[in-house]
Amino acid sequence: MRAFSLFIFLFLYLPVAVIVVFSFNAAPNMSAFTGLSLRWYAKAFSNPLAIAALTNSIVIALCSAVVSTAIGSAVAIGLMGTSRTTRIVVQSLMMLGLAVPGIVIGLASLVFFSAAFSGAEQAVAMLAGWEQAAKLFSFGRPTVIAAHSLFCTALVVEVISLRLRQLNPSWLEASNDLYAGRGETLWRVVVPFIVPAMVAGGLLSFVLSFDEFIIAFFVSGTKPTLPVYMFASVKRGATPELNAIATSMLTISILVSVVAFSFLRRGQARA
Amino acid sequence: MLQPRMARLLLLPGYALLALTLIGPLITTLVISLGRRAPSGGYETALSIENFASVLSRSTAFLNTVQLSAFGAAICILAAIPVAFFIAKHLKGSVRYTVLFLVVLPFFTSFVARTYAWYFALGGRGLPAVLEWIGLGRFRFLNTDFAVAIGIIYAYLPIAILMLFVAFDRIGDDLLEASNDLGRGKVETFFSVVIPLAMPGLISTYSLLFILLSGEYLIPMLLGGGKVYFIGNAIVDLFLQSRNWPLGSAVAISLMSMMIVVAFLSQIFQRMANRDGRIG
Amino acid sequence: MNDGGGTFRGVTKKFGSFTAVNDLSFEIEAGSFVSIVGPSGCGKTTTLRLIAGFEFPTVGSVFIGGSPVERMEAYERPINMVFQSYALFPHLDVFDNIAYGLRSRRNRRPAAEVKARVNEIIGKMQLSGKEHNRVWELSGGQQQRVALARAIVNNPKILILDEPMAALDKKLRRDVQFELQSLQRELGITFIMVTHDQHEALSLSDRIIVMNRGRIEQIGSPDELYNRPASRFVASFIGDFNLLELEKPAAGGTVDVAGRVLAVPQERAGEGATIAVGFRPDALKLSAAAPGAGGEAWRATITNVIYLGDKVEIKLDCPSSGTLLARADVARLAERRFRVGDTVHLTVEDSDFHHFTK
Amino acid sequence: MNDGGGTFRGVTKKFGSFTAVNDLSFEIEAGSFVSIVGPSGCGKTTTLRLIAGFEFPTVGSVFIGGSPVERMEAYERPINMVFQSYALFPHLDVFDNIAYGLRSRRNRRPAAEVKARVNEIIGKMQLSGKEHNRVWELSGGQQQRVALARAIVNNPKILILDEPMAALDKKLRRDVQFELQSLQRELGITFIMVTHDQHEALSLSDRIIVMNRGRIEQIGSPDELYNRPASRFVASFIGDFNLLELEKPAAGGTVDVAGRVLAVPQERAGEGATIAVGFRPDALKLSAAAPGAGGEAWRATITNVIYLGDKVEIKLDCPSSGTLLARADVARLAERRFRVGDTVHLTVEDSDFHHFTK
Amino acid sequence: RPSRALSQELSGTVTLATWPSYQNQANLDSFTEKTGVSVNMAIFGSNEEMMAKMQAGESGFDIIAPSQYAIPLYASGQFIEPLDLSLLPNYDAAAVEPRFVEQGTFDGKTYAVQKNWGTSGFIINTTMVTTPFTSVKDYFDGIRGPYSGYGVALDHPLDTVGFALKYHGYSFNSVDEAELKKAEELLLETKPHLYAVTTDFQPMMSSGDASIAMGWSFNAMQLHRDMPEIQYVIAKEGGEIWCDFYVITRNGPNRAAAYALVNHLLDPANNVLEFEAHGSAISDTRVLALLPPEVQTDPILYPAKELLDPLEFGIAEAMSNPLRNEIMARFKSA
Ligand SMILES: Nc1ncnc2c1ncn2[C@@H]1O[C@H](COP(=O)(O)OP(=O)(O)OP(=O)(O)O)[C@@H](O)[C@H]1O
Ligand SMILES: Nc1ncnc2c1ncn2[C@@H]1O[C@H](COP(=O)(O)OP(=O)(O)OP(=O)(O)O)[C@@H](O)[C@H]1O
Ligand SMILES: [Mg+2]
Ligand SMILES: [Mg+2]
Repeated sequence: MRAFSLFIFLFLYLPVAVIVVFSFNAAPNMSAFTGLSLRWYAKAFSNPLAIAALTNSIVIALCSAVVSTAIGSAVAIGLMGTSRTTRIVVQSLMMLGLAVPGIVIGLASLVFFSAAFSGAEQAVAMLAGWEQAAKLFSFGRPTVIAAHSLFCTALVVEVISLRLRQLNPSWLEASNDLYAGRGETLWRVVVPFIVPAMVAGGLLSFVLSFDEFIIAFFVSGTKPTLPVYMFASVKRGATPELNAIATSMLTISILVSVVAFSFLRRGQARA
Repeated sequence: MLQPRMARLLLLPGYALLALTLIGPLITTLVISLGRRAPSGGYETALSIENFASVLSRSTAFLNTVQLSAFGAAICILAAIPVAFFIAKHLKGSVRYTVLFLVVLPFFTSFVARTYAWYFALGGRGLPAVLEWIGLGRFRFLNTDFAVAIGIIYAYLPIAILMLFVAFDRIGDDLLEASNDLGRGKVETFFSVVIPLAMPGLISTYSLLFILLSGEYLIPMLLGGGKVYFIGNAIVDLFLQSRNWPLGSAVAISLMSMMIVVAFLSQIFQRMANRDGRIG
Repeated sequence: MNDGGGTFRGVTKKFGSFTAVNDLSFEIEAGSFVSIVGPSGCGKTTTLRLIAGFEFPTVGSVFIGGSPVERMEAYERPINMVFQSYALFPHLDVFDNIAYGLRSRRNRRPAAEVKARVNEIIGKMQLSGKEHNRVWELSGGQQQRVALARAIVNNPKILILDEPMAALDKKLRRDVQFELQSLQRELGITFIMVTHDQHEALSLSDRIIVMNRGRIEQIGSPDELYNRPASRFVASFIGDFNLLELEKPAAGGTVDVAGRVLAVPQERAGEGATIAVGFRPDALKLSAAAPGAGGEAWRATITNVIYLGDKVEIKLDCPSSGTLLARADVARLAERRFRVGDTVHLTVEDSDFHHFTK
Repeated sequence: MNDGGGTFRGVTKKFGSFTAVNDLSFEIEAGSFVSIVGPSGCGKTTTLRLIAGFEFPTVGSVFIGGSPVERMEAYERPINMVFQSYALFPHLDVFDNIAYGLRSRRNRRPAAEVKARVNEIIGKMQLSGKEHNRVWELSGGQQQRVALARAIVNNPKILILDEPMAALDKKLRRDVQFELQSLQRELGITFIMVTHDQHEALSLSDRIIVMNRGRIEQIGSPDELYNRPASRFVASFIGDFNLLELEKPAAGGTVDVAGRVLAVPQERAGEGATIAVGFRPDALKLSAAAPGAGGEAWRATITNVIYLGDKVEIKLDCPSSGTLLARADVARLAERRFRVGDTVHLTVEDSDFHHFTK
Repeated sequence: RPSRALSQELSGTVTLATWPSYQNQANLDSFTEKTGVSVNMAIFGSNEEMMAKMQAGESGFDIIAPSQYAIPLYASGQFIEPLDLSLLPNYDAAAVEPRFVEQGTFDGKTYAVQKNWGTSGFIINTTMVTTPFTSVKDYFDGIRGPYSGYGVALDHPLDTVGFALKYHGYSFNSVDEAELKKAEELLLETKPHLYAVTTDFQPMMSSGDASIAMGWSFNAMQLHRDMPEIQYVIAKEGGEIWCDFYVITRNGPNRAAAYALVNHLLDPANNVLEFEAHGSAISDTRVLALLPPEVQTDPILYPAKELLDPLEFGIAEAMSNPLRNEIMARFKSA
């Protein structure tokens, strides 16, 4: 079993090794490893498109993480106090949000949002008495963040609900007993208790959003995210430059994951 | 515990998010699926269920998807079982969580890049070259079911390991020791105690994997090279290549219906397994 | 003293159609130490929660210090509780746990006062040096003291304790029991404690409330409960007891117990038919020979001899009265060792018999 | 009888650098009932697991029925275990749980035999009618019996029990203790039991092993442990004990205890310096007046009086010896009620003093 | 309206939707320096994807770089407008081959200015393909014959279905049902022998996993540069000639800057830099004059006229024809 596990680990890390090794390859393509070089990093980081895409992805992932952590925490806490039916409905919808194929959500969001935008623009124009509807909304980071927040929130709700299941109801009563009302109890007991899960969920959201391709492809408007950029590049013939970008992404993801997991574990130690 | 009024307030942003990013787009999909392809592609309003009838034209892709997903999910689980069991039952303390972390680490790195790395690893200059060099002969892996299966297993193995870890972790060491104590060795114990008790977890893992796999399109696209075609690819092509959105939406809705059925069946099976294997 | 008395008037609490507490009426004197005991599920915790304000009566009223508290939420009552699992806040350190109540919006104290009071109680509870430890780093006994400190720092009128020692091991429990008793004397606060451990209840309380199936069986001092149990239930629940159900309930002046005729004591007369009698294991005397004058005798076979340090427990099988338990000091039996299988004669003084009408 | 003896020879078990069990050597006689007691973490469970084969010694050897078992896995040893948590298989019903061992590949019995043996034991354990219940539907006591049945149906040479009654409530535990004792007598199997409850150990065992920090403090019969504790640790661990550490260890024939001179008993001489003496709480007599001839006296103040049904415990503060505990029958004190704050004179017979060299 | 837009000062951002590795950053930088308008690029993998996104409601692009066959669809779908050529002084229709100019014209109006052009043909590894290879027939027969398992078809309905039509001697752009039927038969017959259906075939060719691929001239250029044994064949029966354009969208947020940028990129000096970036043929004679002579004679970039003559431009009807798309889908799922 130990040997098999080791084999599985090799399997899991093989492609990662390929990416990392070839990102330092001197050769112009991936047909052979001809020597160490940082040229692809230099090329990647002097490519304004790649840099813009990377920045875009980081900003989107950060915002998705914050938004979904905030909403997810509120939902997870709220679910503690609702009827069984509401809980089941909300949880199923969240699950659906995780399971629906990205291509469907992506295209449908684009169609839905653009219809909603023009509807809203026309409404504003009518109210303001303008002759022609002005362009008020457009696709871009906010739309990607909204769309990513769906599956990120679903994830956060899961993580935080798991944590809340460890919440001892008598802490809430103890707080009441010590003269804190319900709102105060929420703020002084429940929220601090779920902080580790919030951090972990937020960081996981960051990573997932950072990696997401197809939804971002549709709703990112004129500014591609890094996966969108990478995928388009792959389709027109890959260059080793992509390995350099991927290795950089990997490094970012590892750093973020390490932080996420250390928080998760700290949370577990406490509970 | 929590006042219903406050609970409702806290749920509001969640409802808004669901309405905006899930319900709205899903209704849009439904509306599109009832429409008609515009002459130059895209969508025109109409009210017909013709597209759902045309879904049948993608039945090969459906069949392919179901087969490879069912197979891929099974392989994932089979590969994940020893690893998850090893982590859950043979590792202790912080090593355990470190190893678990290492399992999921690749999962949190770029999906496109990892899958593309397999493209190179399985391509002529990768693994086949190594095998040829060893003298095992000339192999070609890329663009086969095998390559797609590898990609799928690779991508979903961490999830499977994670979920099965949770399922195995819940089985107390005392039950395994009790079985040893009653004269059953490790293998016999595994099949007579661990598997029955982990059954609900195995079922839910399998169905989740199946659902996620059947929505997959990137892996077949990159590693299947158009030779392995999933329903997800059919949907992507319908939206992005033929630009026949109504049919794409109809296919997507059919796919989601299948997923819902699978999820539902999984619930039923889990409940049945649960009745036998409830812990405590 | 303070006005920390408590009164229940006809309190019934239902959960759905299940009656957890049934028509409870009692008074708790301010400044006293009251224990509630009873089998699992009899409604002890529910009773405490009715006092603390976590539950509200379905019928009846609860009064604290003379005033009804129907409209008061838990956070408005001058009562604090020590929870069974302590319910310490894991995200706060010892100091902040104790200061929690003094920092609540409703009851906020100036920072300087909080500091002074918390530090004072930390000193009193021998927690000095642990102020900034996380609560999960403390031992069970220390956690228990934090829970106690967190409650009493607020100067409640009533302190409620739900099985405060259930999680402690035997030695530690012994120490904490003594501490608790001293504390209650010192503060003069009303203590209401639920416990599973009859030893604990007997040793700490001024009064004990014995509950069964949501009702009160008896309220009394430890001495009263042990020596004058009002019912068979109380007799068996508090300490060990050999109970002999009568085949025919006797309303007259005497009862016939397996051939032995006992006079019903004066004070029991008129309470109704005697349906059972019994005696404590220590009232049962064993002798190898049939006794002389001054006591009727039963014969029994010894089925078990259990050595308990300073005591010996002997389990007997008596054809006329079933299984009986005898207990004696080792010292007193030293001259003669009883062995499993021996047949012995049993003696119980008339005055050691208890008579029950319920 | 059977060959179900067990022997430890210099067994040490380390987990990493931590020594859980340190140089343990002892013999367990076939057919006897042995208990292992000791504070939490002292290595009791580890010792059991070494016998059962879930752990292997770092140093030393374990013998079962005379043969070394180094190379035997748990599933090969003729030993069965009753787990603290029972470890019943939740996916099997009562019958299948009990039949589990008889159906193992290694030990397979014909279906008819399995049926007969399981049914027989189900009858014996009073589980009839529950054969096809799921184990979680059973009460705690019933689950305990299933766990027991599942082990003994295999006719083990040794039955190991790890705190088998920890999850039972007081009344039920009392019943199960009696059952266990009878069963052991009937089957003649060696029982090795770990328990937290000294009352339980004293009442059931032929011999008790007292462990502390991975080592054996004393092995002996309940009587020996109570009356001739080999160390201060054993004295305090088994029953209550008033321990007086000597300021100057005395090697000579007498020791001076707070001004009182005691002769060191014959049998202790030569064992080394006496470093502490002490006595059981029941050896301490209280009197209001200074005693006459026949005993030296200390004065003490009563700090606590605890009423325990038939017993009274009195906590005393004695200037010369610190806090002391006295215990007496209520009956014996009936004429005179001691009260907190009273000053009393203490008497202990010379012969009630224990002398310790370790 | 255009003139009003032009009278405004240039500012803000202009967004260009294009293909990967298709623009020279230096030109964009110099544009930004000159005008203060920053340039944003959105990268797409195919014309179809770009169009799908526009059709779904994306309206943030100022300039797009579609191929000729998409232009009528954009124009009829009101996504683009005829260009105001007065705002593009650097555009000289006379300098461009008329057949390319024509492709940017719809309903007689100029909607698009030519960027670069290329051909679709076959890329072969001559060390593996030893038989003479000159035709579409060689491609399909070779794959169904000696090179079974080593052929790649493009994941691109226009070319793949087009070449299958060519095999039978029909028009590359045919939408005739009977003709398409035969093309489909050929494709379905070929599918089991194919190694892949993809646009990302370069690694397969360079690793030797594939030996014959349907592909575009710029792919061939890149492969040939790295591995001289890889060669490009324009089938003698014909095939596709294509041309990419700059088009300014109707609802783009920054039209003034869009005109300025296109004009900037068409400056012959700048256009030379563009060539260095994308490596596809340019037909603007002013630019050709500035390129080194060996470029102009490169057989992959500028094939002989007799090879070019039979080539057809892909047309919009072919791209959006439901049956052709459906055939492609059946071909892929087979
Ligand atoms: N919130 C509730 N809903 C339904 N039933 C309840 C609830 N709380 C308590 N009960 C029931 O009321 C009865 C009394 O419960 P309570 O907790 O007061 O018992 P207890 O005497 O404290 O028992 P224990 O000694 O086991 O703690 C139990 O049968 C319990 O199941
Ligand atoms: N697998 C292990 N790895 C590391 N340390 C262990 C392991 N098992 C036991 N220990 C340590 O060995 C010591 C003895 O443990 P053991 O379980 O034998 O104690 P015990 O006497 O049974 O205690 P308790 O009464 O609390 O059950 C403890 O300090 C424990 O932490
Ligand atoms: Mg309770
Ligand atoms: Mg233990």
